[in-house]
Amino acid sequence: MLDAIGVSDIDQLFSEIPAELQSGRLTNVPPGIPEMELARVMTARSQQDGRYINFIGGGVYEHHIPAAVWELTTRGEFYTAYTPYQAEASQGTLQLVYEFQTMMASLLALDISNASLYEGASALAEAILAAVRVKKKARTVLIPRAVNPVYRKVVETIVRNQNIKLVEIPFSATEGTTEVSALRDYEGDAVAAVVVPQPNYFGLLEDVDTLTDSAHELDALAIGLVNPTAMALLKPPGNWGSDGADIAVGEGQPLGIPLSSGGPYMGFMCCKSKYVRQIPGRIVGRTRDDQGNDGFTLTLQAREQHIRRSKATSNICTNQGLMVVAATLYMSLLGPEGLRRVAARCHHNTNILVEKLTAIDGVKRCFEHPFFHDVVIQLDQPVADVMRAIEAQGISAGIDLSSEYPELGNALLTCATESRTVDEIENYATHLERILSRRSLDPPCAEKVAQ
Amino acid sequence: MLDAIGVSDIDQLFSEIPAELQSGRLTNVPPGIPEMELARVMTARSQQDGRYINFIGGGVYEHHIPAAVWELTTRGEFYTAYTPYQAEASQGTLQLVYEFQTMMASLLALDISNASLYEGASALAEAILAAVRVKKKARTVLIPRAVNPVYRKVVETIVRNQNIKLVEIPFSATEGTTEVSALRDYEGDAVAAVVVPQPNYFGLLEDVDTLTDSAHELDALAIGLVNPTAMALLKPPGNWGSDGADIAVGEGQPLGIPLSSGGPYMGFMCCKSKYVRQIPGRIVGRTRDDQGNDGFTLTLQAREQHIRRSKATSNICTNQGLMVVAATLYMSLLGPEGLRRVAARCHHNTNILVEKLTAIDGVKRCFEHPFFHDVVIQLDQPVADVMRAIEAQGISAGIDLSSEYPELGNALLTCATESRTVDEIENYATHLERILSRRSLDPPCAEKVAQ
Amino acid sequence: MLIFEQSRAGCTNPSQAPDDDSDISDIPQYLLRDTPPNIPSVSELQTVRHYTRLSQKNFSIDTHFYPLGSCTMKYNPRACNKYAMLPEFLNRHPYSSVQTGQGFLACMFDLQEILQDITGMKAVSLSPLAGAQGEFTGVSMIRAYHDAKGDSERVEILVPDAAHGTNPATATMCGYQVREIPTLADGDVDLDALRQAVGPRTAGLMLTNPSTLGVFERHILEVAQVVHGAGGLLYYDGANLNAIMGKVKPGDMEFDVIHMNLHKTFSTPHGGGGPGAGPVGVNERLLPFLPIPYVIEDGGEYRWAVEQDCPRSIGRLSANMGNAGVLMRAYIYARLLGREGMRRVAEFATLNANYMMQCLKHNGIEMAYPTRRATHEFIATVKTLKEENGVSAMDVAKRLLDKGFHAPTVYFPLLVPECFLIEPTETESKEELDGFIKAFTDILDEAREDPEMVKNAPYTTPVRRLDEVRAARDMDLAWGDS
Amino acid sequence: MLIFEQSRAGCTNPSQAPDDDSDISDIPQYLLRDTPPNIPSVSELQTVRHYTRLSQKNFSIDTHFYPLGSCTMKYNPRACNKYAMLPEFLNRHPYSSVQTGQGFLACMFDLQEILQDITGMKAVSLSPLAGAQGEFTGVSMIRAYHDAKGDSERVEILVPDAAHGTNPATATMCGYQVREIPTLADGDVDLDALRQAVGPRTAGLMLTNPSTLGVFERHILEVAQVVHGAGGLLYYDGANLNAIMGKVKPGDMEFDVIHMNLHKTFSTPHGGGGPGAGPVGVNERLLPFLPIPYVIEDGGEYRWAVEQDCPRSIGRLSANMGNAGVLMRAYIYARLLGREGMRRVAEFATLNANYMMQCLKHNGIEMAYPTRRATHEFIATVKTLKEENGVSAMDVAKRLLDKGFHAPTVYFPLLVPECFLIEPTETESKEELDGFIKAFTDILDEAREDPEMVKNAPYTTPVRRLDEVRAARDMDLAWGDS
Ligand SMILES: Cc1ncc(COP(=O)(O)O)c(C=O)c1O
Ligand SMILES: Cc1ncc(COP(=O)(O)O)c(C=O)c1O
Repeated sequence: MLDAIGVSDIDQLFSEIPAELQSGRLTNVPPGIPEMELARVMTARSQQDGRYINFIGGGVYEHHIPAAVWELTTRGEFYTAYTPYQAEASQGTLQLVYEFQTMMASLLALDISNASLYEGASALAEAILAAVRVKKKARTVLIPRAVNPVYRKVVETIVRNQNIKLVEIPFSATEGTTEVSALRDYEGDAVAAVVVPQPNYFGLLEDVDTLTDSAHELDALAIGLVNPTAMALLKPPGNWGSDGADIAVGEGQPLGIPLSSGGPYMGFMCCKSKYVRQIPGRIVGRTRDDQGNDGFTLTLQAREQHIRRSKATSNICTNQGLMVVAATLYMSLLGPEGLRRVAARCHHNTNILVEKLTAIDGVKRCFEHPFFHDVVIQLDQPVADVMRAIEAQGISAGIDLSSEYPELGNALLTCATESRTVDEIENYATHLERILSRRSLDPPCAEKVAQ
Repeated sequence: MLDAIGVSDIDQLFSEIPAELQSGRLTNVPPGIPEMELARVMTARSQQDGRYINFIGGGVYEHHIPAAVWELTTRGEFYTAYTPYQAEASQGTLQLVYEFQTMMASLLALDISNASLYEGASALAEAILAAVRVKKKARTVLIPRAVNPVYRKVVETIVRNQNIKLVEIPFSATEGTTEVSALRDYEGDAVAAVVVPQPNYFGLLEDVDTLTDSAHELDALAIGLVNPTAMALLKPPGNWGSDGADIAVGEGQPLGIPLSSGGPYMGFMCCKSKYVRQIPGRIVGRTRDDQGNDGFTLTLQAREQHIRRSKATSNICTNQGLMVVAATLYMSLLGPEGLRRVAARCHHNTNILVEKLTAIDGVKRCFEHPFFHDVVIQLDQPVADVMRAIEAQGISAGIDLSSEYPELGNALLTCATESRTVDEIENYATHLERILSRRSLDPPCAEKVAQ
Repeated sequence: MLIFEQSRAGCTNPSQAPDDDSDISDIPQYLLRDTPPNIPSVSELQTVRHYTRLSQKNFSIDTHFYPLGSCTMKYNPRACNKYAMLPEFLNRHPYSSVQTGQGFLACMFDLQEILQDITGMKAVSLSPLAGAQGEFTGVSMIRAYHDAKGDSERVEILVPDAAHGTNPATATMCGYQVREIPTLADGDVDLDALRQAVGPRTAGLMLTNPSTLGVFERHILEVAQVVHGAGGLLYYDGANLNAIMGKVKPGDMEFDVIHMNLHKTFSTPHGGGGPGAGPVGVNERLLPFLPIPYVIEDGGEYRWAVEQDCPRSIGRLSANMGNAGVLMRAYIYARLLGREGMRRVAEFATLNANYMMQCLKHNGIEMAYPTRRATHEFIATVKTLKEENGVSAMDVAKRLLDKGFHAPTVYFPLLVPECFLIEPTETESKEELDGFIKAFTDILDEAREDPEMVKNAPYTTPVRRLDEVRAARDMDLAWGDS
Repeated sequence: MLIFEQSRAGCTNPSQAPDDDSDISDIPQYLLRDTPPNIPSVSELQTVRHYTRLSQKNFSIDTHFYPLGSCTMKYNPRACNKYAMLPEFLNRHPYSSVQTGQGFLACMFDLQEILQDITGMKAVSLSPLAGAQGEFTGVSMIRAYHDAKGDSERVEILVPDAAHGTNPATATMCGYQVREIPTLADGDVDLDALRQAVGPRTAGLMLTNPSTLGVFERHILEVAQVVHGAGGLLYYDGANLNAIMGKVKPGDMEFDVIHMNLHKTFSTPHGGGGPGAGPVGVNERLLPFLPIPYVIEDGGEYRWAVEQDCPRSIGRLSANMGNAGVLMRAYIYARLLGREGMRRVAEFATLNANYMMQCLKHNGIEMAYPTRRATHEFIATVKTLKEENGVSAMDVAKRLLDKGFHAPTVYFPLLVPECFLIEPTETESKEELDGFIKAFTDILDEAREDPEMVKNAPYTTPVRRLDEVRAARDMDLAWGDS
């Protein structure tokens, strides 16, 4: 090959690189190892991490994933294809995405779905940017404090530089749901969008109808932020209030995607047809080939960076395609009824969890309000210490809310999906009871010293 | 559908079954469980079994298996196809088997390979039956005592009813290899075949050239019984002696097939062309389609049960096809050089193991003779007790030979494949040393009582 | 293109090969190999691409309706694969102690119990590696039984003419002579002929029920009586168990010994030819002869029953204990379906077969046993087409491939000319069945209008009609030898 | 057929659905959904078959040569998938304590170190989820840097006209104006134009090197000097890092911030569109602004650096910590290849590209930069063909599909008319490259002889040439809405 090129060694191929730069020798990259040794390293590390019985939710859930999902998702033809730029050579991915779009749009009762964004929080940011594009002049966006605090931070990072004002809407101290009345304070302001979570971060069910109508009264778009599993049971954004939410987004992880320490997941985004040109991300359409047969292709690319460059709706290019494969397989394997039962079982199990935990002295629910499958529990002791003690029993108890929501005291966000058994729930309660009572009788050393 | 059939319920479809038989109600089959619960059951059972550092060989070896092997082998198109009866719709499997046949025949330096038999021991039995068919009148078969004792039992079970005389050939008490001179006792007998193992069960290298030539002098076929990994290094059966072995068989498990508590594995069988009509099992041939293009099909089916029925070479029908897929992928991923290095590393590691173990007081090699990757170690205490103590340290020490070969005393068959690290080998030695010295100072209670 | 044609000498995959620094100098030179084998030297990508592309040339259950009669090509749940391949299961050495395998052995023990219940037999051994080895095991037990009684006159095994080829082949392997029993026009065994055939030479009868003709042997109890009356034993070929699980138990039909094809009834994958698993079940009579090893519970621990436990056992069939990974998949399948699921399998398999049979009959296709109920399968024949238009069952089969359906089993059983043994299985949807019915019907129309077209099928497969005669004549069985 | 067209209301998979006995009566009726969503009700087999068959309609690395320029479509080692998906890794919740993830975090920490070494940067954060998010992160840091200095005049990001679309789109998302810098005929940046463009409004320059034109920017040090001299920062788009790993470090080229596309250089699979991972590296200057979380070692334990640790960080890009599973695959890849392997990647990627370029040139195909060395990719153009025969780059691309090759990137970069950006990657064999060279050359012959034939390609794909205009006009974006 060197001969064909007309050089005598490979180094000559790099001759255009200034000599003073050619010293890229790697020193910190370890030497290569064969797969056998790699297997040993990775197995050891995975075993170091072990397995915990998981009661953590907060937007990411341990659901059962049918074996077929990943056995098919990792087929080379899905796994190692690129974005379907050559439609005729990518009908597999394209038809699948079209089917995904159909399922998601229907699950959310909206007209249109895109082919995924990175994940839930950045999807929310993108929805806000889309709303601002729709509303042009209006640059205020109302976000409930009852939205996942990390989501609010991500939105801040992403929209910060675009002259958008993010306003926090408080939640009711007693109900834990967004203060609908607070929206009225922004009448007359140029509000581009109101974010409406369902359920909210505390698992509580918002009055989505009123919030959506109120948003529209402000002449703002209503952006639904939803858990897709919940949508199998709850009223979908497209049906909220009299006109429905305009855009809805969320984290797609619950649809067949493993926890995996945080990713890859996928964000979904649906909207009313009239906003289709404002949303970011790939979209697949059905069309015909020159013989009149149905086929699928990427479409409406004039929104995207590779065509519109600095005028694009977003800079997104690579999305989370393979997660869309997994989610589509997951939904197809469960069907509408299976999905509904999963949602119902999650809620059922969390109700059992609430019952067992609140039967313990010093444990109560923070809010007595209808909820779905996440719940805030209040302890009579600092959450972090209790969680550490429970973790020693192989149980991940939930999320400590005390630094993000100091107003809630020793608050713990927890949940029990369909993956948890009643035995596991009881085991959690037993340990919690023991830990709380032991600690209140006999606080650990550090606290003794402090006393 | 019932309407189309013209019945009103499914039970009517069973109306031809005598009523008194229709009480097949299941009582001991547990109720069905969803996959989620199944996952829990199976995960718990797998964790109960745990993971042991494995120094057991004896014909089945823990080799590294490239990830690609099983990610491809379990592709639906391989995994869920039937035996390729419709050749035009099975070219994937057929071409793969043709490639497998080529690789195996070449690895063994014989002309022809079949498409697999069940596993090593029954493959040996089938080879013996084939030899008897070739030799017609001759019905004596000589099998060295140095052949895996389980193989000898299986052969006995399978050929027992066909009026074949199996004769055991002893091994040299000092060398551990088959007594070539013992073959001479059968001159004049109607010997159909001599089995020539390489390496033998003790890992020792036989004088295959002389054994093969001796077999031919008896006018018997020489049947090689070989470890396929070893074949990457050692002289292959087709090259043994002046004419080469006539048939060679063995256990294909080392070629990319997981240990899996004993199966599924696969037996391989190769032979000289002239015996092709006597061997059992599927064979794939290359041919042409009616446009003149190359294609592949099952061939020489006139040997098989579905054509020849009671006159077939064997009753085998279903074979171990998927394992052939795995083995073909394995060989292709490693290549001849990779295979050779694996074999060399196994031997190298076992040499280290021998060195470390025999450095311990009371431990020595049974036979000082060239070997390959299995070795017999003699202890100064009963093997079973020592193995139990080592197992408590997470180590599987090997195979206790004392009941099958009482003449060898406290003999342990052990090996270290390329999967074992030097650390693991040293750890084994350290535990063995500790256990042997503790036990010789202070035998466990049972022994005390006995004293 | 063959993988060998992509090979480039000297190309090694560093990720897959250990370093080349091993010392093997202690092995004498004359025992070493002197030329490397003809195994390809290709990159990992070349291997992956080559075999991925090859795989796409297969029809399979995951891609096509595959109604091969007698083969029970149904959906192989992916869960069975995933959970049978948990790392701890894969990494356990067969010769490691039973204490390291209590989880695995529990599955095997449970599976034995499940199979006992389904078959109505007294005990089960999981060790046979496929149906044919199960047959060998069963007939060996029959022989051991007669031998134990000193009854050495019994040298014949009776086999219906409709039987699968493995039945007579097995009898031969067990040292028996084979005597064929004819079938009546209605598909049942000719009882009179059977009565004539039995006697002091009769070791036993091998029977498949539902039979390979796709009908249930209605006189099974008489058959049993005749054979038992003559001192013979009754062997059940369980290949068609799918049709009767949870409905009828072979034990109740008075069979003495049975094998099951777990790769059929229990949906373990066929893998392009195997592996399978052919456990055997026995009644009290044959219990002592059961092959080892099988799992027993002993003081709260599972262990293998071995020679010492079973001195009269016929022995071992393989170096290990059976196709463990296949058995695990079957166990998982059984747990997923459970007792109601098993029954539903039989019901829907039978429903689908009867539906197809009626629809095809309605479309004018000839049935071998038109007055009988189909079991889980049934036989259609195109012998009239063959006579009138010269288009054979093989031609129709090939044309089916073009329509996106794998062909049913053809030319088996041997006694029905130009036949198709069609087994839809319970996991196929009505839409799929309707598609096949239409395709089959259309092909018969095509065959009458344009027989040549059908005779030259297939057209859309990776290769066109293959020359099988050439394959057998020219014998190109390995690359490079021609 | 769509999966919806196979749906049959009421069909549930008992294996996948929990029992229907959950109590949800505490949820008020008015909050519940009243009609089920349009998700198909099909059997598990139908799902498996449908999507297995769909998958076969894709070209992919595992099945085809796929020389998409700028995309680095190379072999994705199966080991990366297998070991990233070990059950313990998959089952760990992102919000569980770091004590439950020390094994995982060790991998992430090591990966950060590896990427630092390869890029020559001071620190790395793994959190961006793709290249474009990496760009967003980098430019946000540039802005944070200027803001921290109170330098609010800097409102412009400079971008070469050859830049990838994400570069200008990113600048806009960060609130910057975009100013394009022209490219010279030899493929290098127009230095004079750059000197003219920089000034107090310059926040920074985004540059890809090797550039998207398939050449190495020879005056990179002058470019850096000019931009830095004007007070701007230098952003490195690492999409093309594959060409220089172990040869040149972006840090040595004086870049202040860089993103990497691990789904290109580190061979994590593209998955039909994603996911990717776009870690960023920074030098000392931008260190305080690095996005959180990233992994730090703290008293012998790995943990996430969060807000409290990094008060000036630009913040978080996603709810969790990055595409962890992708990062694991990249880490495994890096460990398999190691330092020598990385260098070999760059060398063989460059060798393959130069070989293809020379062969195609030799066959008369026009190159955009014929006098330059190719890097890991190069640009060919068919503008003459277009002028003379009316056959466009798109037509040639479609015809390549018929020959079994995925087309290279077409019509990018925008400044070369009728262009192909061809990136073979290091994992392809010479045979594959030769096959492509021949196919491409043959197509140009075909195009001259029978332009219509090429203009109507492809012929062998599951569908023929698709009507993209209709797709955008009729907007059929979900089934059932038309
Ligand atoms: C009726 C019948 N009996 C026996 C067998 C043999 O089973 P196996 O192929 O598992 O050896 C088969 C399978 O083809 C069969 O259909
Ligand atoms: C030069 C260049 N920059 C940036 C990107 C964007 O990367 P990503 O697709 O990962 O967002 C790409 C990928 O297409 C690219 O080729």
